Amino acid sequence: MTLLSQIINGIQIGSIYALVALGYSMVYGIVKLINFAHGEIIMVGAYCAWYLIARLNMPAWIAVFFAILLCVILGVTIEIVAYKPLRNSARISLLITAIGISLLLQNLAQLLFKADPRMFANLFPGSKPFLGLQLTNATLVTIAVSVVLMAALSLMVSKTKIGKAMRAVSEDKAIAELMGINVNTTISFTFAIGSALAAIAAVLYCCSYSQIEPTMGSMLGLKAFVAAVLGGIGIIPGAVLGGFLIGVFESLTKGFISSNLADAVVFGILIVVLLIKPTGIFGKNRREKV
Amino acid sequence: MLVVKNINVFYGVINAVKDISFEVNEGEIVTLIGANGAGKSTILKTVSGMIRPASGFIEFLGSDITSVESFKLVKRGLAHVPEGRRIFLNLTVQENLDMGGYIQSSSEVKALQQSVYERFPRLRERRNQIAGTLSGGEQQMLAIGRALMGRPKLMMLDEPSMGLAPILVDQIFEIIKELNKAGTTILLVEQNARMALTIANRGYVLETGRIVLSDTAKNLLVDDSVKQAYLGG
Amino acid sequence: MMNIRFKSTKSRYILNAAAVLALYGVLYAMIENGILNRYAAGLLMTAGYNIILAVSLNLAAGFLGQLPLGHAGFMSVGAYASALFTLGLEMDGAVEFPLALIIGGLVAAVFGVLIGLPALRLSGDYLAIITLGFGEIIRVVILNLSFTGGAFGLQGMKRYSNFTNIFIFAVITLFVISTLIKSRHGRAILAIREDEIAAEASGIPTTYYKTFAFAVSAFFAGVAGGLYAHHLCILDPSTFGFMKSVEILVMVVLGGMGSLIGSVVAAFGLTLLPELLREFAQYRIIVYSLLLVLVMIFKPSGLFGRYDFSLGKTVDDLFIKLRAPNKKGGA
Amino acid sequence: MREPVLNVNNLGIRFGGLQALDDFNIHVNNNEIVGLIGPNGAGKTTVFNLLTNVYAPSRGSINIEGVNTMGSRTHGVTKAGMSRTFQNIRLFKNLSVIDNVKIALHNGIRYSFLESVFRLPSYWKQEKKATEKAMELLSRFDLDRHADSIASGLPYGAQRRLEIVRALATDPKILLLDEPAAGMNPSETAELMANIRKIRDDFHVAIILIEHDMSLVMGICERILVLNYGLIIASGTPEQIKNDPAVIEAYLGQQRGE
Amino acid sequence: AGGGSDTIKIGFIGPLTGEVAQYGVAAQNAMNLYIDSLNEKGGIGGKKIELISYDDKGDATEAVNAYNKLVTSDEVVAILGAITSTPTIAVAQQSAVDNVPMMTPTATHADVTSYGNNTFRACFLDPFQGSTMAKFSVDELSAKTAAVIYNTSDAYSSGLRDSFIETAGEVGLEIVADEGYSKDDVDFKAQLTNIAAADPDVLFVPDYYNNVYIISSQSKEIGLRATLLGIDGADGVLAIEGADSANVEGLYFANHYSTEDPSELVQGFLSGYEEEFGQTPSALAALGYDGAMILCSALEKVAASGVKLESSDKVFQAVIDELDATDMDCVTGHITYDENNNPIKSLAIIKVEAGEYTLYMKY
Ligand SMILES: Nc1ncnc2c1ncn2[C@@H]1O[C@H](COP(=O)(O)OP(=O)(O)OP(=O)(O)O)[C@@H](O)[C@H]1O
Ligand SMILES: Nc1ncnc2c1ncn2[C@@H]1O[C@H](COP(=O)(O)OP(=O)(O)OP(=O)(O)O)[C@@H](O)[C@H]1O
Ligand SMILES: [Mg+2]
Ligand SMILES: [Mg+2]
Repeated sequence: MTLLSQIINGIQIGSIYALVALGYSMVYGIVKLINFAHGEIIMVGAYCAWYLIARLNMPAWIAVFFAILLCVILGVTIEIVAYKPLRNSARISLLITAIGISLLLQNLAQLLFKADPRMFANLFPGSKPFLGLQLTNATLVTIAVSVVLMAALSLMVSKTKIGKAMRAVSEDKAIAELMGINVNTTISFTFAIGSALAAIAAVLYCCSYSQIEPTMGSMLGLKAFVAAVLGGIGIIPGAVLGGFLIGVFESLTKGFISSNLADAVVFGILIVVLLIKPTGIFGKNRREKV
Repeated sequence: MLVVKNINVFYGVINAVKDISFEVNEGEIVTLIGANGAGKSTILKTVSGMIRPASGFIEFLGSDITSVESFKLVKRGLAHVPEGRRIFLNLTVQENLDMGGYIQSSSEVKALQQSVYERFPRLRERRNQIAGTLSGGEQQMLAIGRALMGRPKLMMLDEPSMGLAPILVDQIFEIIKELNKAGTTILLVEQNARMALTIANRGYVLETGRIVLSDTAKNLLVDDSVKQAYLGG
Repeated sequence: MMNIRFKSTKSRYILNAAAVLALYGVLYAMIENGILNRYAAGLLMTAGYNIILAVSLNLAAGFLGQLPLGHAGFMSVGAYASALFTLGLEMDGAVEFPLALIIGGLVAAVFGVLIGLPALRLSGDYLAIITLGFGEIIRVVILNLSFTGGAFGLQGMKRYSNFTNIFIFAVITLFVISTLIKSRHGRAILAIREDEIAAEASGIPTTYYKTFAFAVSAFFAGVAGGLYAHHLCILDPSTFGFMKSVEILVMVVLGGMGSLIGSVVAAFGLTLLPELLREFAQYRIIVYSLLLVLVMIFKPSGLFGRYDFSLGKTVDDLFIKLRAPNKKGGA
Repeated sequence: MREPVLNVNNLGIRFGGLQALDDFNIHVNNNEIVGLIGPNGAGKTTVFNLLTNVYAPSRGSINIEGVNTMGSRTHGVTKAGMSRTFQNIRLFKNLSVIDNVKIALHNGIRYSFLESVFRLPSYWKQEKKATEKAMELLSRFDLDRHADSIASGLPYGAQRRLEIVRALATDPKILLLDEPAAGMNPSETAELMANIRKIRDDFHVAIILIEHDMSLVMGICERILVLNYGLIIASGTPEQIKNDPAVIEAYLGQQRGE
Repeated sequence: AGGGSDTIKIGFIGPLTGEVAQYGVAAQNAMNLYIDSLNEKGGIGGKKIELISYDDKGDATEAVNAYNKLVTSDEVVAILGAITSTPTIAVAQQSAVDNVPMMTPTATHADVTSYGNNTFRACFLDPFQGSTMAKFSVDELSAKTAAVIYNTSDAYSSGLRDSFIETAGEVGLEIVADEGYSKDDVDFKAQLTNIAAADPDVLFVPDYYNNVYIISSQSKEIGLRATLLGIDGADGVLAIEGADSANVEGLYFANHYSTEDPSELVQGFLSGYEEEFGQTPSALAALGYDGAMILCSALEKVAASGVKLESSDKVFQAVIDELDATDMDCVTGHITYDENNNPIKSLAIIKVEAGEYTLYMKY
């Protein structure tokens, strides 16, 4: 019984990781950037939804819509202003820029909203019985949303024209352009999707964990990124699988090994997996042809 | 069809292309020859918009394209097979060809793909192989095949015969001739200058970023200085 | 004509040694006279171990070309090892402290090898994630061990670190890493950064050198940790989290991956910058992060790129410049 | 007198469903230049990759002057006396030309970490030696004037030559050249041909040469092996190969065969 | 620096940015509130008080830098801070050498005041609250079994957990579960599921209000039966914007004072803070207020004795002597100092009932 309930606990947080990891994977897939600012976009989305619902008393769905809109605008603006000039530079410069943006957003939020945490009212209250346990509605919605989005995004990348463009751009931007692909639009589009995912993740995160604060995105982002790597970064189903796995590992470790060492055990598992399968679970091991 | 006027291209402070002008007329095969580092590839990259000239002017099909982005040029019918193959290493052969047909409708992509496979049966054999693991020559075939998928009006080829087996080199030049007959204008850069001049109408000779000679291919083939420097005596 | 050029390596060494001594002398005198008050002197010391951290990370990041995100982990291992050593022993400081630093360094180096050996099978972002993971594991384990004081950390270390010994170790670090780079071993490390397969084909045992570079990098991070532990005299495991690793990485990238002078300048600058911005209170991190982004956008390869400073060469160039107009005049 | 420096028996590898190389045997004598030709995708580069253990052979044996190098890592093979160039140039792009060469001298100079850090006399002596050796090698290939430029800025042909110099710097007994003339024009190729001969004579190395430029292959190889679909389909002198109908059919094409 | 001699300068060191900023900001707000009101009344000896605030991000190095700057460049007469324990200890070690009077409102670690006679604090020590809550659960709630869930990366939280468990052993309270979490965790269900399986009578949660709130809500979700016990950090749990007080209904926590205390001081502080910052103050704010009040009253006495308040060894010692002699009513109770410069004050147990803080009893 506790085993089952620990697994359910894990799936709950895991579904959030999965959703966030999807955003990481989309962006990483195309520009090979660990977008450290992704966590902060989630934070912005959360504050936006909270502000509209709690302060301006807007209906939830309108608030969610505006949160997505704001995050998309923010994500695309960041890409154009801060990342685009660095497209041909070393990837590490891009990484540092992302870290800078992340710090910037976090501290702007701290100025604007103060450091005090805010609570977000659950949009999906209640729970459903499941094998004798209770699964909260928020969890069910999060799982459903992450699985549906995973399927939709996978289809988009493999079947649509824009998906094709994304794959080409991720391989070689200059050559993609020679194929007639508008690289700038494609990258902006990817950031838009990544940011929309962040906003959705933000709202669902708040429904499950209610607390909003300026630093909420950093650890969440880091764990989700680890999840994306575990599944095979850049691979959409991998991100979701990785998210659920990290959540379940974490919960089982806390439940049955040691709650104090949980983070260490989770990272330990990650390391072991990567040593066995160096490109993550769904990653393809590709040796360079010489 | 293509008019290049007084372009200058810099890499940092290196002036790789100096005040170069040339033109390619509809239906022609024009070749650029010159030693290593003469600036041939740089010219092609400038025309296709991969790099921007510091000064000068480029016209394609009657309109100024000096600062038009490359992806728009593709739609106007310009194809560039860049130096060093530059195929999509992590995609399969088939996916690479798909990308080549990005601007085509999906029904046409199928037909074009079949014709590429007919030209290069080796590619059909390897169609589900990851392109990065192809042999050097197979990659070269793929690069050319990919460009054919775009059905260009003007095709610029940068050393298409590099790394190909002799039998395939002949085949590549045959293909170029065929394409040209079917209406595609060709701008060709080749180290194999003899072959290039044999199929070309006209040629330009480059030395350290400048055009030093331009004439019909026939005349260039018998030009002493060209023979001496580029045709192996 | 008098030979003023610093062509011979020997004269360059003498010149460098003189410059280092002079710098030390001036700073020391300023501290002693109170021209630099304790606040300024404290900042200089903080800058000192940040320089050690940045320069040592540059070996693994800039020269070996990996992306380690767990440098703070090595620092913490060194800090705890040396602090436990001095806390456990009653010895004369002049003996105890250098010994403690070396032990801190060695323990960190052992961790470097332990982490390096398996991790180096991976590359790129996967290696980055693994080093990040190891850094976090080290932190969590320290938090849960009893002899490290858990969340309370360690305190009561003697305040052994001072301007002089931090300066000495910073110079040693710079000296060792810059001489290492200009040797066959350093070239092997650079070759791995450029192309691993070609390096192997040129006869370089790449696994050995990767591990070696990681170990040296970790060693100096450990030494910096030891200096830190005996400067603040309190160790708190949460200091050595992921953000600290990022902070060091930022110094390296901002200075220029593969430029030692860049690391020195950036470590110094980024130690001072938040202090200069102190008056801005809550705005200072905002200013800091904005500057970071702007520098990256306008100077993506870092302030110094891969430029390596050579005093001898600079002086030569200066003489050449000074002489040039004379020559013109003479002609 | 001539004696075999390299004995390779029964080498083979599969990539998934593809037998890229099968039952490959080659014996190379001292100072010999052997050509390896064949259609694209025949498995030539794969031979080099197996010999230098960039790919681990599924079976076979490799022996350099009596030393078995099956299973040793690439740097071990290099130490044992076999070095190579790459079909897609792999220079240390951001390093200076001379450093590219000095890296390959790694095993030729011996001083320890401490000797280098403390700059002991052995460091100075051996570094000087290394620099001289590198400059000497570079000047043979007309690269000495580029010694301090960054490798990636060199024109293509110069980069190919630098790869050869780098391979030579490891002091090999057998040199593997993978399409050294690719991207060179005929006069440059002619120059290269002279150079390869000189290398053989001055450095006393055996050379295995992969090349699609028949003027080069036929011009300098004493013996040629022809691969097709991973199998040796012919071997012999250039004259024999030129007239071998199977080779003409698969590789040379009618015009040249005639 | 500068500023002339027309103001009395006090330095504040605390986290104003970073992960623990909310604690530093709360304390700083309250200090400003007190100092502003004092300045309105004419300041000390006719001079206004200037609070020079520096951010330490919760980091020891930053705190020491800030301290050095305050002492050497700004030439303050005393230090208020730091807020969290590690930076405070790092500063205390240095300030002991300088003998600069230092008042930390909130650093609970036992060693904070052990480096010199110059360091004082306004808060309880770690062991006190932990052991009181253990006794309280046996004496008042008749608990037989207890569980603990604490923040392993926080010295404050783990210190309280240690003392709770130690005293539990002495008073016959069986610890049936002992779970940890790390600072950025938001999901405590795994630990709570384990705790629920052990079914304790009480669950001790030594952490700040935001985590107390989340743990309390999640334990309700899990269906945990135990009564939740908090410490002074839990004060503020009802002030979280958007919080549903039903989630913390029935929580008991230790605090320095009760908001129901009718005294003018307490009510004045509460209304003043709410008016200024639009929020009910947390315990951290109350302690910040008291820290400022205790220090300023010491300064007043020194000024009254005719000594000019400027940065000098003599003034420092005079202020320290006055701090030693503190005997006054503060928001968080009546405060005097023992020989180790720790406050002797009483403890109130607050219960959340019908969405309000109610004074349950005093210890
Ligand atoms: N990315 C670059 N950065 C700096 N210099 C460059 C770059 N690309 C080319 N060059 C330089 O510009 C000049 C012209 O190069 P380009 O590649 O156009 O020559 P090319 O005629 O195509 O030669 P090749 O036959 O070797 O392909 C050369 O001197 C080359 O070194
Ligand atoms: N890592 C790999 N995975 C799968 N197939 C491979 C791999 N490496 C090589 N191949 C296949 O093995 C065959 C031989 O390749 P190889 O590179 O040896 O050819 P080659 O003879 O050098 O050809 P070229 O003259 O074109 O360079 C090719 O068909 C290639 O696609
Ligand atoms: Mg070219
Ligand atoms: Mg090949």
